[in-house]
This record gives sequence, C-alpha cells and structure tokens, in this order.
Amino acid sequence: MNAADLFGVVAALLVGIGLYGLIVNPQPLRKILSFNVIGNGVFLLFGAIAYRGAAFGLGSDPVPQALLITGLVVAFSATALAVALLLRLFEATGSDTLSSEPPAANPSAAGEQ
Amino acid sequence: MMTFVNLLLAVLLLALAAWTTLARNMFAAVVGFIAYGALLALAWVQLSGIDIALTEAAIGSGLTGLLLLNAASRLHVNANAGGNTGRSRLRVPAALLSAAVSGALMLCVFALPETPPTLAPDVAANLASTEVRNPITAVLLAFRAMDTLLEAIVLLFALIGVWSLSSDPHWGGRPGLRQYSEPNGILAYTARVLPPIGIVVGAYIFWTGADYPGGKFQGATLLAAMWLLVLMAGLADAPPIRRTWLRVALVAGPLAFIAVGFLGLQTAGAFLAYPEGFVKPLIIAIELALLPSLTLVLGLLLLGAPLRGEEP
Amino acid sequence: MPPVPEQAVTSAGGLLLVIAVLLPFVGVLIGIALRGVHARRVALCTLPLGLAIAIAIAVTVLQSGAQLTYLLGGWAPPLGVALRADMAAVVMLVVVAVVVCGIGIYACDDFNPARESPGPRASSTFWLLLLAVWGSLNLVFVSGDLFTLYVALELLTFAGVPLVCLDGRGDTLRAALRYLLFALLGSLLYLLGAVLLYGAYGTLDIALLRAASVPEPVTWAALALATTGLLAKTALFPLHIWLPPAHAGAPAAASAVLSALVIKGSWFLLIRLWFDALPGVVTFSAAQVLGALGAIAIVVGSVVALRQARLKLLVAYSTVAQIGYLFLMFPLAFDAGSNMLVHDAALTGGILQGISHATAKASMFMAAGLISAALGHDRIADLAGVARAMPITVLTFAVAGIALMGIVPSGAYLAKKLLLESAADSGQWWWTLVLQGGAAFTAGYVVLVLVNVLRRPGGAHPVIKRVPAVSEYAALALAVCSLLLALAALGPLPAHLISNPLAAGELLATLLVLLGGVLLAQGLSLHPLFAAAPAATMPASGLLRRSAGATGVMFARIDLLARGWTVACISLLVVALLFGGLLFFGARG
Amino acid sequence: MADVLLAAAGIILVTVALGLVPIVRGASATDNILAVQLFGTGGVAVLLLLGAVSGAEAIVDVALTLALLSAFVSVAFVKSYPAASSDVTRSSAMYECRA
Repeated sequence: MNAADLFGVVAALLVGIGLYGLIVNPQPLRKILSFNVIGNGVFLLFGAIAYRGAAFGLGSDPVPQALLITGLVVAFSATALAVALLLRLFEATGSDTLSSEPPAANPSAAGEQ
Repeated sequence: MMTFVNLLLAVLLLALAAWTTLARNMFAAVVGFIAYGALLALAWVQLSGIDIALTEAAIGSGLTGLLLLNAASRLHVNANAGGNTGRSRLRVPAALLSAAVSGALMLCVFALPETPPTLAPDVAANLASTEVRNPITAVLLAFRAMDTLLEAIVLLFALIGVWSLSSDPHWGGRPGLRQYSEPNGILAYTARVLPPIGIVVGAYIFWTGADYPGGKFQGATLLAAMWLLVLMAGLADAPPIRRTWLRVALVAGPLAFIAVGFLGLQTAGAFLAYPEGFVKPLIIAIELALLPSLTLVLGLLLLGAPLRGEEP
Repeated sequence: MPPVPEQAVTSAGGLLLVIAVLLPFVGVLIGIALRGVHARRVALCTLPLGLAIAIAIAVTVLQSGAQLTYLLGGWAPPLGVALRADMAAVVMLVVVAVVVCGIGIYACDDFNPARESPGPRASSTFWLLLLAVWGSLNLVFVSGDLFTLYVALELLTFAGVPLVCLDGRGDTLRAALRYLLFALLGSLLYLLGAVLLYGAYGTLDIALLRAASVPEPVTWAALALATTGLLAKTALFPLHIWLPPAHAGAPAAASAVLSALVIKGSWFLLIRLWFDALPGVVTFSAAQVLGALGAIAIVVGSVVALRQARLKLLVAYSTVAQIGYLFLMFPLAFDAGSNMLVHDAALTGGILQGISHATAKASMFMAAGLISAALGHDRIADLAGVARAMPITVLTFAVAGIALMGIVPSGAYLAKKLLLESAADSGQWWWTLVLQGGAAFTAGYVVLVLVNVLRRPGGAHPVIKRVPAVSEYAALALAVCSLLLALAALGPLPAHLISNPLAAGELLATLLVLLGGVLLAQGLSLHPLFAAAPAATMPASGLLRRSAGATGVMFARIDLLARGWTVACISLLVVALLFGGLLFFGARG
Repeated sequence: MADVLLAAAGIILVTVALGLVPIVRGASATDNILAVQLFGTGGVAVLLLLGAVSGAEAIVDVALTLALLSAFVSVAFVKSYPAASSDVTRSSAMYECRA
C-alpha cells in the first residue's frame, strides 16, 4: 500500500471518527474538537489526492496544497469564532449545553397550550 | 521501512483522533488534539507537503491548541464530563452511519482514477513566469490569488464575529483576561527570551516563502504566538479594540492586496495580474503588507471578545 | 451547454464582476478601520453604488446576450479562477442588491450607533455584517470555482452567525452556536465533495467539470456529500435545526437578511452544482427525492407555522415551508430524454420563486418586526386593531403574502405557472398537488394573521410606540418589488402563460387556494379564525377541529424532535447516504 | 543508511506513543504537560530524521516551527490548567466574579 492510499484510508477513518464525536458528544467544546478532526480528515484526503498527482519534479500537485493552506486558515477562523461564541454563551447563561432551550423558542410548548 | 513508519504514523493518528473525540476528561482531549496536530505535521511531510506541515504545526497544533486550552480552562470542564446527556440509544445508529460514510469514502479512495489527474504540469509550465520558485506560493499569490485575498477577509470576518460577542459595557475594550506572573519568575523569563528567537524564525519563514516552503501565513502565526507569549506573561497588555491604529493595521494588508490587484489592471491587463519583471517584488510586497495584519488578526482571534474596559 | 470558447477569455465589462464582489468587502474593511457611527455611513454609501454595479452588470449581459466572464489575474481555468455571470446569476445579483438596499433603508433608524438602543456594538456590527453578507453572496453568484465557492460559503456563514445573536441574550447565543456548528458541518461535507471531484477530474472549475464529469462512483459520492452539506446550510427540513430558534430572538432586519438572503447562497450553489457542474450525473430518483424533501418541508413547516402563537415564529416557520418550495424545480427540470437536468422553464420558475421569496420574505419579516416594535409584543391573538393603527405595514404583510402564495398578480404566480406547466409536460402530476397544496398552506397562515390584525380592538389603542415611516415604506417597497421585479427580471416569457390571468379558471383556482387556506387556518391554528362558530350548526366540526389539533401537535413534536442535535446530525448522514444510494442504483437501473 | 534513520524515527514514535499511556489512564496536570512536551521534542526529532532521509532541507524549518510552538503551548498549558499555577487561579477567580 503506497502512502497516498494509506493516508487516504486514514482520512476516511478520521472523517468517520469526527462525525461520531460530533454527533454524540454533549459538550460543545468537544463538538468543536470533533469538527476539527473531520476537517483534518477532509484535508488529509485532499493531501493524498495531491500526492497522487506528483509530476514534473514536483513531489505533489501544488494546487491542492495551496488550497489546503487556505482551508486550514478557514478552519482555524471557524474554530476561533465557535470558541468565542461558546465562551460568551457560558458567560451569559452559566451553562454550555446546546440542548436545553427556553420555553419561548419551544414550539411544542406553544403547540400544546 | 518508509511504509513501516507511515503505518505507525497512521495507527498513532487514528488512536489519538479517537482519544480526542472520546476521552472523558476535557483537558486530556485537548492534549490529545495538540499531540495529534504534531503527528499530522509528520504525515504532511510524508505526503511531500512541507508547506502544509509548517501550517499544520503552526495552526493545527499551535494556535488551535492554545485556543482550545484557553476555552477548556475558562469553561471549568476539566472535571469529567459527568455522564452522557446525549441519548444513548442514538449512539448505535450514529456509530453505524459514521462508519458507513467512512466506508463509502474509503471505497472512493480506491475508486479514484488509475492515472491521477493533476495540475502539476500546468504549474510547472507557468512557474517561470511568476518569478518565484516555490510552486505553492505561485498558486497562492499568482494563479489563485483571489483565494488568498478571500482568506485574509475570512479572518477579518471571524474577528468581527468574535468582537461582536463582547458584552455591551466592554465594547471597544481590551480582549482577554489580564494576565499576571511573577516579574522574575520563569514565565516572565521565557517571555523575554523566546520572542526574539521566535521573531527571527518567523521573519525567516516569511522571507524564505517565495522560493522554499514557508510564507506570510506561517510567519505571521509564529509572530502572533510570540506576541501572545508576552501577553500571557503579563509583560504587556492587549490593546483596546477601539484603537484606530489597531483597526487600520488590521485592514491595511487586505486593502494593499486589493490595491495591487487593481494596479495590475493598469499594468498587466487584469485584476490581480502582475507586470512582467515585477512579479516577485509585487508578490513579496503583498506578503509583507499582509504580515502585520495577519499577525494581529491571529493574535486577536485567540484573545477573543473584549472582556474588560479600556483601563489596563 | 455553456459556450465553451467564452470561458477562456475575459469578456468586455467582466471587471464589473470583480467590483461587485469587492465593493462590499472594501466597505467592510473601511468600516472596520473607521468604526462606530462611520460604519453606518460607509454602509449607506456602499448600498447605492452596489445597486448601480448590479444594474450595470444586468445591462451588459442583456445587451451582449452572452454570459459575462472574468479571468482573475489573466489565468484561465483549471489553473486560475474565473468569475462568470449567466442570466441566473445576474437576476440574483440584482435582486440581492435591491433587497440589501431595502433592508438598509429599513434598518437605518433601528441601528444607529449614535443612539442608546440597541447600543454601539450591535448597531455598528450590523452594518459591517450586512455588507459582508452582500459581498459573500455576490461571490457565490459569480464564482466559477468550487473551492472559491467553499470560501464564499464560509464567509457567508461567518457573516450570518453574529447576526443571529446581535442582542447577546443566552437563547440567541445558543441558537447562533447551533447554527455555526451545523453550518460548519455542512461546509465540510461540501468541501469533501469538491475534494473528491478534484481527485477524479483534476479541476474545480464548474464549466470544465461539466465537460469532464461522467457518472461513476466517486462522482456520485461527491454529489451526494456536497448536496447534503448544502441542504444543511439551506435549512431544508429535516435539516432546519437552527432556523426557527435563530429567528425567535434576532432583530427583524437580521431575520430578513438571514431568511431572505443567507440561505439563498447555498441554495444557488446547489443549483450550480446540479444544473451546471454535474447535470449528467444526477438521476431521476435523486431529483425526485430532493423534491420530496421539499414537499415534506412544505407540509411540516406550514402546519407548525399555523400552530405558532408568535408572529415572528410564524414567519420563521413559513420560511421552513417556503424553502421546501424552492426545491420543487429539481424533479421538474429532469429531462427523461437526455437523462439529465436541463435549463428549462422549470429552472426559470424555480429562480423566479427564489427571488420572489427573497423580496417577499424580507418584507414580511420587516412588517412583523414593525408590528412587534409598535406593540411591544408579537402575540398573534392580541393583534386586534393593528390594521387601523398601521395600515401600511398591514398592507405590506398582505402584499408579501400574496407574493408567497403565488396568486394573481405576482411574480410567484408566474413561477407557479411555469412549474405547473413543467409538471404537466413531464407527466409528473404529483408535483401539481404539492404546488397547489403549498399555496393553500401559505394562504392559511397569511389569512390567519390578516384576520387577527383586522379585528376591532377590544380595549385600548394597541400601539405603544410609533415606528419610523421610512422603515414602513422600505418594507412596502420591497413587497411591491416582489410583485414587479419578477416580471422585469426574466425578460420574455412564453406568451400563452400570461395570456389572461383574469380568466374565470384562474380566478377560480385562486379562490380555491384561498378557501383551502381559510379551512386550514380554521382547523389547525391555536385560535380559530371564527371562534363564534355555533356548535349546534355542525357537531362534526368539533371533532374535526380536535383531530386537526392533534395533527398539529404531532407535527410540532416531529419538528422539535428533528431539531434535536443528535437527530439532526443523524438525518444529515441518512440524507447523504440516501442520495449516494439513489445516484448509485439510479444510474444502474 | 536511510533505513537506519527511519528505524530511529519509528522507535521515537513508539516511545512517544508509550508516553501517551499515562494520559489515557487518567493523569495529573504534570503528566499532561510532560506528554505535550514529549510530543513536541519527539516530533522535532522525527522531523529531523525524515528530513535527513528525504534530503528536503525545508523540513528543518518545520522542526523549528514545531519546537517553538510546543514551547509556547507548554507555557499556555501551565497558564490555563486550573490550579496548576497560582497566577491562573487569580485570573480565573476574577473571571468567576464577572460571570
């Protein structure tokens, strides 16, 4: 198995692990971590694809590599925004869960009046 | 032997990823994530992506790690997660579906075309006209310069979002908490010794980017890290976000980028094109203009929303 | 097929596309630098300029009759990035510019940093975010590269999220965080699709992908993943996890931006992907399922909308339903002969629907916001007397409602006619039912609100605060635009379509839609329209109403369940695998 | 020669992986910090070895970056770990007052 296929498989598994974590972890901070794991999986897959495209003395296809750098920066920005939002939520409500919604935004409460 | 190292790397990566998502303890999970970032950098080296390895080491394990560490400590969730509030009967379908997606992706990896399509020949053929030797810099600042401009704007949008999360009384104030340390302690010492080295390395990584792996972004990350180190040691304080110099410095880089883009309209016939013979100087000029803006925006993103008034 | 020679050269006037994207961004940058009250000034200066650019692009494209292309840096795809504006992009550019200007005028008074409320933080940020959303949307419309589109989507998300929680209260912050996390997951799935396409074809350029793509496993997986990601960002039921709570607490102007504009970005990108990048990869069954998801969204969204006690949430759930409407064109545009999606009347109808929705929904949120501001609350049951106190706002609501219903005389009427005709032509009669039923549902909640505002007030004058007239007129202007703009935007239409909108048959259909709406509202709403219906006249009506009420409660439960994080994520993966399977087996069978 | 260097890299990776075991088993703050450090230095060493094998000099730059940032992250870790240092207790106490 060559490096591209190996890391391609790792990438697919990282996406799966991250998805599972994102779905079942109750804490938003853990969801943010899982989001980063999925993102790394996607990036690693792109990296494996770039590595397959090595040619003309370039060890790897440079176009995906350049896009990956942009992608990493975008993922970092997303993480920073999500963390700031979570901290503010914690500061405002003292809780860091996503699930407990106040009755005002709860349509079933409105529906059962 | 190379395959063996790769396999080892793959197993470790997966183990750490699983640890990061499943660990009970928040801090342990973040530690796992930082270690995982360092390993990813190794994986990038194995995939001949040295530029990406640099970025991953700087961002993935460095800045993102710091961001998450800060968040974990402020949330006080270092204690165990306290059971699963998630519905446990949905864990099985979640696991099955994630595995299905994973499996489908794996099949895709092996279904990719035998002769991989690649733009490497196109890049190699046009590299000379960009006057830089690092093909990735050529893609980032010549062939697809628009993406790089947008990337700088993405960071600023995120910063607008982060700042908008301050509470009304602290709007315009200083971001992050005031940090203290023993004036003669080891932390203050580190914060005096490390930054000069870091700044030199950062400047070097930035400068070498035109011809070898590196560039403005990786350089800016190192500079931002050094700035944060000084702040963490309490040797300096973060500036209030209402300061005009700060805001001008933040947008100066992208605005200069756009200005050079429109200059290309006059001199080279297209937006974001460069006149022949001036390509490398212009690319370096753009990177130089972006460097301080990126350093500031990265640092400020890590510091978060303003939490204090203007007084130090 | 897009004209191939055109994509390789910059066309005259192509620079306008660059300016359309960069003008709002430069506005944001200058707004950041100047901060405070100046942010509003910069935004208000940018609005007319941007509108002028959008109109200039429209004029250029109409005159040349071909799509506008600009090669950034002079580099042609696949190495470089091209900006392109076909007719659909031009229509979206113009409509978004009009809506942004309308929202800008409406919010001019609300978000004044010089005033006490809502404070300098929210007001100056709002203007930066408005420009940011605008520039990102323009980029979505004109970009021809899947990765640049990924960045554009993220820009849109980052600009949209803070709009949700401008007031900084706990529940809006929670809604914003849910929105952000779910939208980020959507973006990653989209990016995964784009990555697989690059792996298969070595390009991310939409026109080149159209030429290169063939139905094969990697392409199916890519399309399924990207589609699911975009559906999550568009908030199509059951992936609408963030939409209702986001609107519950957001300011009206922010709701208008989110509901009328932000979701159009990912929706338009989905059109690009299905119609322009991979039309030959799409299968009949996949298009049918996409339409079916739309139909489910219409039913669930409408029923839950009718069950709402608050006006703002009613309008928010009507968005859930209207988003469903926007997906009905996909099955109708499938050409059985060539086995692919084609640019035809159904697509025209769908885009028309999209722009009618953009204008009408923006004005409807504004009207709801004005009513809420004037009354200090937005309880539907206590709206009596509003029609007399705020006639213009109520007229706005009514006109926007007509536009959403798609009855004569509105742009959405034409859209519905186009879609109905496509349904008849392609023999897919079942979509006719969905189209007419959806209109009746829309009529239901519009009538519900109108009946309540038209009631005589029982006690004191309900209005506690005067709202600025300019905001009222801005909302009305947008509502009128939803009637007119659609007519102007699409140019020549098939003549027989609009031969006689006042013919007896058309009027009868309109009446039927309205009657259906009244019945639905009477049966499903929390407070029946005609409360004084004498019980003796119809003993069956009590039973009917009870069973309708039970249905309503059930739908509200379904909605609440679907919006739970775990369930929503699981639905997301199910939808992805479903599309993957449909593409895989659809192409075989 | 390359094989020897790669074997060394592999051994370092295994060692580092073993260093993770205490964290998995639930460790103290000190163990966590040391694990981060271990990964920093281990990563640097492996990078340098891989650089020597492939001959790509730029890998040294990656090692340099990783070394600097892992030192930085260690400092951040000490600062942020609750009760790991008195400085942080002060700032987090301040935070609690506000919240």
